[in-house]
Amino acid sequence: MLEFHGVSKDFGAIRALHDVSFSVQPGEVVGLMGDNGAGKSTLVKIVSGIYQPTAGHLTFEGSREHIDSPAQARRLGIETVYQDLALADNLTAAANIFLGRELKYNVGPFRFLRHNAMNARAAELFAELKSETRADDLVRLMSGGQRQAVAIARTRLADARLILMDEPTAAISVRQVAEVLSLIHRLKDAGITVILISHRMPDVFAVCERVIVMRRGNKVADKPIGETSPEEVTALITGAKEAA
Amino acid sequence: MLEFHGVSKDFGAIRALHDVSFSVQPGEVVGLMGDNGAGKSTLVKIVSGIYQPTAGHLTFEGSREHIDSPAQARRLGIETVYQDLALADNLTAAANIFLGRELKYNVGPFRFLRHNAMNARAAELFAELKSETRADDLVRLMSGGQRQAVAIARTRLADARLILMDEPTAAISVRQVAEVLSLIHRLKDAGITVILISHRMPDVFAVCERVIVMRRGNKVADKPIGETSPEEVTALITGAKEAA
Amino acid sequence: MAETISGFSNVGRVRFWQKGFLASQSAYVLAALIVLVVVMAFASPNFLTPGNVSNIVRNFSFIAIATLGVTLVIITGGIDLSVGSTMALSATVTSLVLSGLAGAAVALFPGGALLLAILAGLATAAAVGFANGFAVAKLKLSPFVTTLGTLSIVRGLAYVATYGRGAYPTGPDKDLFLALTAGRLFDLVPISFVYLMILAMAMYLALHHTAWGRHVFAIGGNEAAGRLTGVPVDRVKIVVYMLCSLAAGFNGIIISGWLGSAPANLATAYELTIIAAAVIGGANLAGGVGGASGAIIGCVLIEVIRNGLVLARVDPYWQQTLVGCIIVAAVLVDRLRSLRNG
Amino acid sequence: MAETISGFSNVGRVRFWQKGFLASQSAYVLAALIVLVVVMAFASPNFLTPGNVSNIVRNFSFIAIATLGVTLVIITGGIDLSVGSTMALSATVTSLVLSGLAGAAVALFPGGALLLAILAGLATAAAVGFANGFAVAKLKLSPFVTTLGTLSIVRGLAYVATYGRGAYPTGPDKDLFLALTAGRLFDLVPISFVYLMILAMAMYLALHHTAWGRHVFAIGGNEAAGRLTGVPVDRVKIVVYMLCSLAAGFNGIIISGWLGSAPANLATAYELTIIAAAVIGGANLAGGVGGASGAIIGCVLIEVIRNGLVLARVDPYWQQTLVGCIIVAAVLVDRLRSLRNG
Amino acid sequence: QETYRFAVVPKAMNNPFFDLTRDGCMARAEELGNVECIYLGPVEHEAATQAQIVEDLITQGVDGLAISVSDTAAATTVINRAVEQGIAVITFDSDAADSQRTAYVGTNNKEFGVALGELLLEIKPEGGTYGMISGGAAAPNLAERVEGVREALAGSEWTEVPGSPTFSNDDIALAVQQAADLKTANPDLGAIVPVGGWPMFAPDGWRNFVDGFKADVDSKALALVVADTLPVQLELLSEGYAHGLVGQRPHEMGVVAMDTLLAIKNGETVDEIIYTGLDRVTAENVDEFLN
Ligand SMILES: Nc1ncnc2c1ncn2[C@@H]1O[C@H](COP(=O)(O)OP(=O)(O)OP(=O)(O)O)[C@@H](O)[C@H]1O
Ligand SMILES: Nc1ncnc2c1ncn2[C@@H]1O[C@H](COP(=O)(O)OP(=O)(O)OP(=O)(O)O)[C@@H](O)[C@H]1O
Ligand SMILES: [Mg+2]
Ligand SMILES: [Mg+2]
Repeated sequence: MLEFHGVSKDFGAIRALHDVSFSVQPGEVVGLMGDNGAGKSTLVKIVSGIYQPTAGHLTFEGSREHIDSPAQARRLGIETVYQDLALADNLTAAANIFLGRELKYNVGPFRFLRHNAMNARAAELFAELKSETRADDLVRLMSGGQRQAVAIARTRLADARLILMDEPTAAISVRQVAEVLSLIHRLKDAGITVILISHRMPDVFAVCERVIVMRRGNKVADKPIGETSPEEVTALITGAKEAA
Repeated sequence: MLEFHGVSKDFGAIRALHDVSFSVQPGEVVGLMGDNGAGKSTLVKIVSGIYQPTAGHLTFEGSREHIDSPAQARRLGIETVYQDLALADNLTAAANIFLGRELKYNVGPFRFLRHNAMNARAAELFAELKSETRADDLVRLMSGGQRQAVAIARTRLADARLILMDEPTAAISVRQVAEVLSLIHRLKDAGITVILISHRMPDVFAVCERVIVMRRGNKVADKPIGETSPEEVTALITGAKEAA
Repeated sequence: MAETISGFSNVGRVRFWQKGFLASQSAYVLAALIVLVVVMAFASPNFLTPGNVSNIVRNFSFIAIATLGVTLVIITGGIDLSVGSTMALSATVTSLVLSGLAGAAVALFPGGALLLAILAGLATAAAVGFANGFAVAKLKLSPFVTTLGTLSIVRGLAYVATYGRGAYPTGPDKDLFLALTAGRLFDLVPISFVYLMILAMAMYLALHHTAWGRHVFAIGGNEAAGRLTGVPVDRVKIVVYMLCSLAAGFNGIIISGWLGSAPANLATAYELTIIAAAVIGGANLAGGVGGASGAIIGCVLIEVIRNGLVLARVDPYWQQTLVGCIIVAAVLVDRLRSLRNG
Repeated sequence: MAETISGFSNVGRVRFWQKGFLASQSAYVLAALIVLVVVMAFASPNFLTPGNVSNIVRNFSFIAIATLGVTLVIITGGIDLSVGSTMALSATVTSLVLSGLAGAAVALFPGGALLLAILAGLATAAAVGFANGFAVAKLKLSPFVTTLGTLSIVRGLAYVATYGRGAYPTGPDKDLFLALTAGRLFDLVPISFVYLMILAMAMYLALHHTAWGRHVFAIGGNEAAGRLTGVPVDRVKIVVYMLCSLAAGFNGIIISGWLGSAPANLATAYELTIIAAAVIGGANLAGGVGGASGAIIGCVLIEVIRNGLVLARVDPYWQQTLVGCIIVAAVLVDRLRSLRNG
Repeated sequence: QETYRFAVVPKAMNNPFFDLTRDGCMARAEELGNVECIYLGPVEHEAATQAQIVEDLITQGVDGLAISVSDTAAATTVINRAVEQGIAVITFDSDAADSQRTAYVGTNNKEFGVALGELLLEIKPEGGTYGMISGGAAAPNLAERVEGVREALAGSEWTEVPGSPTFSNDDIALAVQQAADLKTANPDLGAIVPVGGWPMFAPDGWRNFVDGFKADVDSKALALVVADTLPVQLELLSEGYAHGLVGQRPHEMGVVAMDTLLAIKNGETVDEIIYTGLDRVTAENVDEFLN
């Protein structure tokens, strides 16, 4: 459903992506791994419309798309958990989760917010993720893991066809990691495609069907999970093994 | 060398720490674990002088200390890797590493920066950490893992007696995780005390001698690593087991 | 901890002074204001006379409507320096149109000319706001420089439009115009105060009970995050700048009605006072924080200081110095809050 | 990619236009400035005459020194609205002391009275700066409100000091005073320009080659991070505000020397022009970005616009409008940079 | 004998011109004994602020008001309100003729302008091009002066350059810069006529500017005819840095304002228009004025 055709991205002298091509099938869970600075987040940001490729193009569900803004990506059904979380610190967790898709009721021509309904739904989502996060706390006052839980909870509301998760489990605690992985399983069962970026080898091997490895902007491997091993992937990431 | 005596910390209605007492011996590596929002970072920030305890006090190297600012903590020889990294985005990696302890040379009464020396030393530190981070890049343009590498590299320059690391390996890639763990080993060998906060069970069990588990602001366990197991710690974190 | 809520054993009940209005900067500045009023009442017997109170109410309504608008802009993390000029240009246009239609037969019904004149004035303001908003949102120019530019452009246009002379409202609808701007409701409440209250209420509802208000706060808190999560950032910003200019324009029209004149230098340098009022009332220039009640409290405070010093017959050369001191003192009060809430 | 450096295979060589000055806003504004100069030179044959060029140089030096100071404050993420008032108060104090010492025998050596007078003026400025810095750094007040307060306080003091009249420098050292402020080096270069160049150079060195400068940038980039990593944030901020006030005070003294008068309304409303110059030159009000060369370029641009429009004999009523348009256009040029650098 | 509190409201307190009015009013109040002079106005020239201050003074219960009108129509509204409250109101320096004020004390600004023009014709009858410098673009009295100058010079050999008048916003540094700009833009400029004293309030700035063309000025190739006769200006004139000055009498305005208000309060009738007259100063008679 998503295909990269020779995509490159330069930032001044830095070549963050170099001629990357791959494709993802509907309902697939693909792991994206690579060293720090390998270009994983840049790749995600190209799909979600933040960056434009310097060269190459991508197709989504068969048609060549020019994703020129995050709003456009959302319209296509692409939802993203960003590595830097993208939260408005001065709002509550519930407000962040519902940002851009608030629940409202009508009073004549006006549409007012359903505060209670949103808080209740947000609290439900956190309970589902087994996260110790309070829906009506300001995000500014939250711990690192609570912030990440807010970012993950957002995706639960979206009606997405492709979900990109950029290190969603970096800051969260053991028990929520398991919840996130089971969430990914459920998404897959619902036919939603997931691209998971993570530095945690066990997580990737637990949920992904295929793993793509990046090194210094190049794709160095693209293998079904069954045909590779953590050791091989580590070697690919560090550059000990050149390609596979 | 560091002792907590009944320390509590309230933020308005939130009790982030509740009557926490423990002590850390010189040269010890202690792991601090707990669910998201358990109060780990709050504890770190009390030691490093950002927050003042609401109740209780702490002693450092035997004497009761009132650590009322980060500068004071540094004077005592306490160095911290913060979870939110505390980097100045508009400066280069090298400038951040040397912030507050710049290398200078004298020209008459003036003291000018040794740009090249600082860049070279920073590049060395990144090489040591096996990190793909360029010393003269702006931190603003860096990937999440590169930023974390910068924060970790800072501690290498300090002449610290106690190093607090708040999730230092959250965003970094497999191979640097190994480097950070070996760094902690080296610190220990040099007689430096380390408190490591992490959600990665294997890491904690690999380097720590003792593990303290927090749950909703309370200390629920404090055990030598040999007397516990990942399963027990997980149970303590999630609250499945009440105390140990 | 006995009193916990919502299943989190480490969360107590929030005390009443730790939440809502009482925990806000506005509340502390309001306290400072009350102290000031008491002091002034002792310093000058004329201060609390009905006549003077009604003067104060009218005077602060004059800048308070514009302050509401500027507060919106400040919440998004922007700034609008062009409000003073916009007040002048809107007032000028309204007066010119009103006078121009005096002879013509366009006015289909009584008050028709006035309606057209006010619409023309507001349309001008909206155009200025659109220009500001477009430059800031779409061209991504710095709001400070952009609106400093429009400050100059718009003031220049007010001079050009009247060849420096300014305009004054005339024509058959003039009395209606005066009644609608300088009049008093039930012979007591200045009508500008009524407008202010209605607009403040609308702003409160919009900010706290609509999705649009959420978006305004989100943009101020983290614009990038807003953009990434589907908030129509550019549209919201443009609307905010337009509302700000409209408020300023409306305010300018009211002042010109009260003055019976729209001089081209009307409201010169008001922008700093207006922004100060917003900031004193708790709006944060870094974005993400602010509200209608704070804006009004800030305006009242500034007007009480000004009026009080005149009534207390302080040497005029010292007045300026004292105004500055009291402004700083008022924000200093807010530090108490931070100390108390840790 | 053949040309990689430092062992990173994904990093090419940085093109010359992608780094340093050429990649900065200042460079693009400089380009806009050059275009403007060429246009003006065609529009008015008198624009590039030596007399006019030297006028322009002198005029922008008058605000440029204060702009250097304000740029420092802006880099730390603050703002200083009190510069215009500080210019007036310093000039007033200097003139008063100079006149006061005219009769007295304190002057131990020739120029002694002048030295004392200038020191008194600068000490006044330093005191204002210290008050600003203390309020912002230690009391954590908003720089906007604090300096708006001092704007009013300091201006009030200038009025009080002279009872509204302003002061004139007189006394035996007056000629020396004039030579040191309004003179020309080698009968050609206005001496104020020489001061400007020396100060700009010092500022460049301090910002980019000392630890102090690093700290100034770090505070602007992330104040909390600076505090956590041992930067003496409060001290640096206080020094920055003091330097800003000192620069403004020095600037005020120079202007008053050139004018031969220190009116109490000297430099009224200059603060907005000065801040605009700093911002046009690339300083970012959000903090962390700015520099000496940009500040100067911003001042030159504003002065060239002003002077050019007069020389081009534009209708004075339109001039204000055009100034605004050109300011906006100048910052618009900077968008080109963002487009090119992606 | 009853005591009265009279307020003098200038257009802007930051203008040295009004300081003289204040001094006159204070001095006269002291002489009279039963009158107190309150001097209060907006710091900067702005009509709405002035109106608010007048309202405050009405509330304060002053007995009389002398206002230098910032904007005619705006002042008319407040003046009428004050008169309704039974307060004696006059205007000074700048008038609002349609209001219910009892009298105007001050200069006839049109005449003032005409006098400037006539003085220029006297000094340099052969004509040329001239440029004017004004203060705020919105000040009606300055606009009248500009008109007066134009009227006096209409039909003569003098022509106005484009871009005149420049508006200095009462900023004296800017006024000097504009004088220099006018001369640069029009190298063959024959005269500069500031309709207020601004550029000469910066004595050394003005000297500096004139020194660049000292020969032209000495030969009257560049004539300098300036409004106002403050002491600095007289000194500059005696040093040859100007050819003619036309001055108002701000100090006298303060004195007469007090007298007029007192007369009204005492029930006497006063003239509606009281001109305080103009002083024409040239090199010949400057010494009289300097003393
Ligand atoms: N806006 C930008 N401007 C310049 N360089 C950038 C920019 N964004 C990213 N880079 C650079 O591009 C490279 C790839 O960054 P990216 O964020 O994609 O890495 P990543 O694979 O996500 O790393 P991590 O695992 O640390 O998150 C890095 O060298 C980074 O410094
Ligand atoms: N400044 C603050 N004001 C109010 N509440 C705060 C503040 N800082 C932290 N908290 C709250 O205190 C609790 C503990 O936070 P803390 O950051 O110590 O958690 P943590 O154990 O580090 O979690 P994580 O594993 O997610 O980093 C959380 O509920 C958080 O919301
Ligand atoms: Mg990344
Ligand atoms: Mg934490």
